[in-house]
Amino acid sequence: MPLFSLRNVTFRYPSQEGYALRDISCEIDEGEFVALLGADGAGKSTFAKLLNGVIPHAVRGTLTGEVLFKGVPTTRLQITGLVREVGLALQDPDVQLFLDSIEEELAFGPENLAVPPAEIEKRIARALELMEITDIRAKSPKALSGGQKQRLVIASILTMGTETIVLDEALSMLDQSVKKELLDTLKRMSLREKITVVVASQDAEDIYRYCDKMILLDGGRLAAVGRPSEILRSSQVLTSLGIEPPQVLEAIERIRDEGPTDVSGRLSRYFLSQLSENRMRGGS
Amino acid sequence: MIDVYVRKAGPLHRLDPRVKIIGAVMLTVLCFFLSNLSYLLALLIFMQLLMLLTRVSSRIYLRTIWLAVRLAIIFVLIWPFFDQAGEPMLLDLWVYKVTLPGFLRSLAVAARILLIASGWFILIFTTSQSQLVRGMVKLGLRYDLGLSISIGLRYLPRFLGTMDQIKEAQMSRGFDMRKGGPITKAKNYIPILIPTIAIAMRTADELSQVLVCKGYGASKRRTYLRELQMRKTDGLALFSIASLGLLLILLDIIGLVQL
Amino acid sequence: MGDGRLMSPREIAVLGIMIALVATMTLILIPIPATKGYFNLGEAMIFFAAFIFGRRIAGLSGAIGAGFIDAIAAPQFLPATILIKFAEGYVAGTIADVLRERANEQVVRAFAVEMGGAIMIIGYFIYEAFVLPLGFDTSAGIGVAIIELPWNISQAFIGGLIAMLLVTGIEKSYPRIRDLKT
Amino acid sequence: MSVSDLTYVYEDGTLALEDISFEISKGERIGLIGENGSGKTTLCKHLNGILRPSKGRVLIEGRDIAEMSISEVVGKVGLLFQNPDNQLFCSTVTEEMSFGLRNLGLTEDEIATRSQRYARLLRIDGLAERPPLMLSLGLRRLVTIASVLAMEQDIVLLDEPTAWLDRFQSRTATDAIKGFASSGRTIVVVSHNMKLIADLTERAVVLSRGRKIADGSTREILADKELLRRAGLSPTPVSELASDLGIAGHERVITEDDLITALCRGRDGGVVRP
Repeated sequence: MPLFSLRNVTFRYPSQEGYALRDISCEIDEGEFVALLGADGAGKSTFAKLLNGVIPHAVRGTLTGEVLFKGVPTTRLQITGLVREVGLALQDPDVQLFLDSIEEELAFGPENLAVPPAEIEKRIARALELMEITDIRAKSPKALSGGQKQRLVIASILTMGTETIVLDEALSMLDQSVKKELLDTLKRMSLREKITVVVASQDAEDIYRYCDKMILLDGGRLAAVGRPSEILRSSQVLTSLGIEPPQVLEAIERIRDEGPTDVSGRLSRYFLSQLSENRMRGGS
Repeated sequence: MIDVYVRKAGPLHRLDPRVKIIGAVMLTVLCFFLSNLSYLLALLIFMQLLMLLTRVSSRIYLRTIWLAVRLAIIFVLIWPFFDQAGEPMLLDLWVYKVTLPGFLRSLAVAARILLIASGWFILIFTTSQSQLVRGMVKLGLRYDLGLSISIGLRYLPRFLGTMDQIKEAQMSRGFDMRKGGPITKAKNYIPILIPTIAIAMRTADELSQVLVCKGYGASKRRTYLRELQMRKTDGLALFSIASLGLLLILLDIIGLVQL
Repeated sequence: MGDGRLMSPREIAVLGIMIALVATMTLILIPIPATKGYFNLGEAMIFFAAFIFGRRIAGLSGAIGAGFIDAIAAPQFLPATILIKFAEGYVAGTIADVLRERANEQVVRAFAVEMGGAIMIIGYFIYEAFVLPLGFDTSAGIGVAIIELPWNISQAFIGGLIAMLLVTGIEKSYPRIRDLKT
Repeated sequence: MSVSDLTYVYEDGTLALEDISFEISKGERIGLIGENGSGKTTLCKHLNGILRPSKGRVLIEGRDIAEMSISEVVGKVGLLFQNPDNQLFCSTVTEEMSFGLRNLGLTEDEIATRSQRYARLLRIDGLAERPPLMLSLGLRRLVTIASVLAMEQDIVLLDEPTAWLDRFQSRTATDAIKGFASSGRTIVVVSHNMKLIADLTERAVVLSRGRKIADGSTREILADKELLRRAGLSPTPVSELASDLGIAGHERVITEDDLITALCRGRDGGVVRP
């Protein structure tokens, strides 16, 4: 059984004209690393919030169709139960860090769930280790860099015991090298603990090397779903939707048209070998 | 100027926040009961000695307490217009008559104002914001109110930052808000306030979703990773504060020391 | 509240943010050159909360937001501020809630400002005149209170005016604020 | 414009910028690069007079910026801030675009024609009556770019102009910026996106921890991987590809065009180690 399956999901916000999502059907399996791609306003955020039940439980709007989590419609599950399993990180870490110390931040979720203190302690240690930030525990949240803040946000979700992490544009404002390091960490975590990761993004640069599946949205509709090797056969699929393709892919296509064919063939093979599904060494 | 917590280790810093909160509240109540100048002055001196233990720099202390000092001075200066009872007369300027008993009474009110102020400052200087909220919740404040206080305190400096950035952005598009009289100046704030509030409201929306995601309200009784713990010294401090208060009230009722 | 149920996440978030806004605006001092005095915009935010979110949020954010600033700057007013600002917001909010459908919105808001403002002005007057000099001849306190009176009156008046301008402005530039009302 | 020995210390004592000197000639397109927290934004605020240096000077056409009034500085230098939300103040897009123009003292007719022209250029002309804060992040960003460019100052500082933009929007924005610069105006682009810097600028100034560590042609700087690494920056993806594959002349590959030239120059210059 897939972890999530969306069946003809349509959603609209009360104060906005038009549909945020229209007739979406797709599936996400356990342990998958998913890139959720789409242009500005394509519905990525709405999609992300549907997965952990914030929509429709805490955000007003009209939902038709159903989102099944482990086979059960999210509308029939308690939101407080869903958030234990599916965590959501938003774009701005500052909104998500609102307590005085890093420890309070990490403990807030499990405290709400009435987890015993000794168990919270264990979960904090595990989350900091998975996010590779064991050294920041004693710092002040204000002293953290942008990348560390995002890691702390994710760690503070992991302490709730979640097995799925959904990142809603949470990487877009990070420096490129910081973003890559964070993706590395997420990939290692996903492989090691079989944690499902969904990353929403406006561009496919970087993320294309990490994901096992790409979900492409266009104006609230599902444009395509597939493995990176299928979607990235041509950069056109992405560019026509307003999604920035990997620069390397664009270069290869131009060489295919303008340059020597044997070179472009070898470049394409190299490009494909960089994809997660073809990388046996995994992660690093 | 918002974060006045003194980041140093001192004996008062280590005290349980509950003890300090109870102390500040008791002192305030006590001040309104006491009207004996000697007690008020003695207490004021005692509080200034305690203030030394907060390790606050004298520059910051004077700056923070300045408003209270100002109010105290106003009381002393205005007093002789109204309270002119008693002998001897120290100064007689038509309607402005300073008598010794009247002057001492005005000093008592001034001391009371400064006392209340120093009591709360000791609490604020030696207790971090999260400890303060923790203490209040432990003393019976509803957890959800405590949480919104924490959130409020965290966002206060951020909104000040937002307003600065909006001011800078307006300046860079040629808007000079420093021009004009007080009414214009107040009106000049509106184009800054509206985006600040709008951004704050969007933050509130996101924040409510974050709270849902973090399982707020999932369980009727939540647990705490760190519980506040009363130690022996805390108990002792609480006992001393309570006995001192009682003693002063008793003395005041018996009227042992007259002034 | 009062029935032991926790506030909803939306209420907590709105209250927390309003506390921060009241405190922020209380720190904004606009100088009045003629008198060398200042007035702040804290009142404006309490009334704003009353118009948009109603009495509970207005009362609590007023008491806590302004109370916090008093605690770090002028604790001699703290006990008064907590009670007065709560009553001010609660009353203004109640009037705005109850009369909303029955009369012109601007008139209702003006009335709410007048009543809330009156509580604030009278409250601080009583505190300065009678509570601070408790146990003494109170006429001296009245003298001090009278000196402070014009400040408080202009603060309430300008605060109310700005709040009314703000509500119209925000509803235009951020209509989604409606979704936050509880 | 020239900056000499600029040092800036925050109120809390942290050193934000230290001894920075460089000159900007008329019509130059300069990239200001460095990782988050390297001082790029703080430097920008000095170039437009919002911050006053603790030491050193910023001169515009020989005059010290500290001695100029806000309206004088704004007449010459424009600044696009990084965060779109803290620079949207009005209740409609049209008003937003007119805000700066009005402060420049233009007539209503000029304001209307100019804001329409730039709205069309940035493809936001359909949003005229919408409240800016209700738009999506990318559109909000385009509104702020249009509002700043419409003021048509001689020098425009753009802090991460394409952040939050999708491919369509980002193309629109870069085209508008290129067109703007081609009319002889000076632009300073601040970014940590090397692809954008390579596309928009000819000269780059590298900041790291508040210090200027390099200043030279964009091509040379982006080709110096060691320098980029020290500054906490990533080379462009094609540049990485070229060096991963050991393509002959990979040191010079920065853009897609470079890669193609390198590959096509000689058949033996092709892929050595796939």
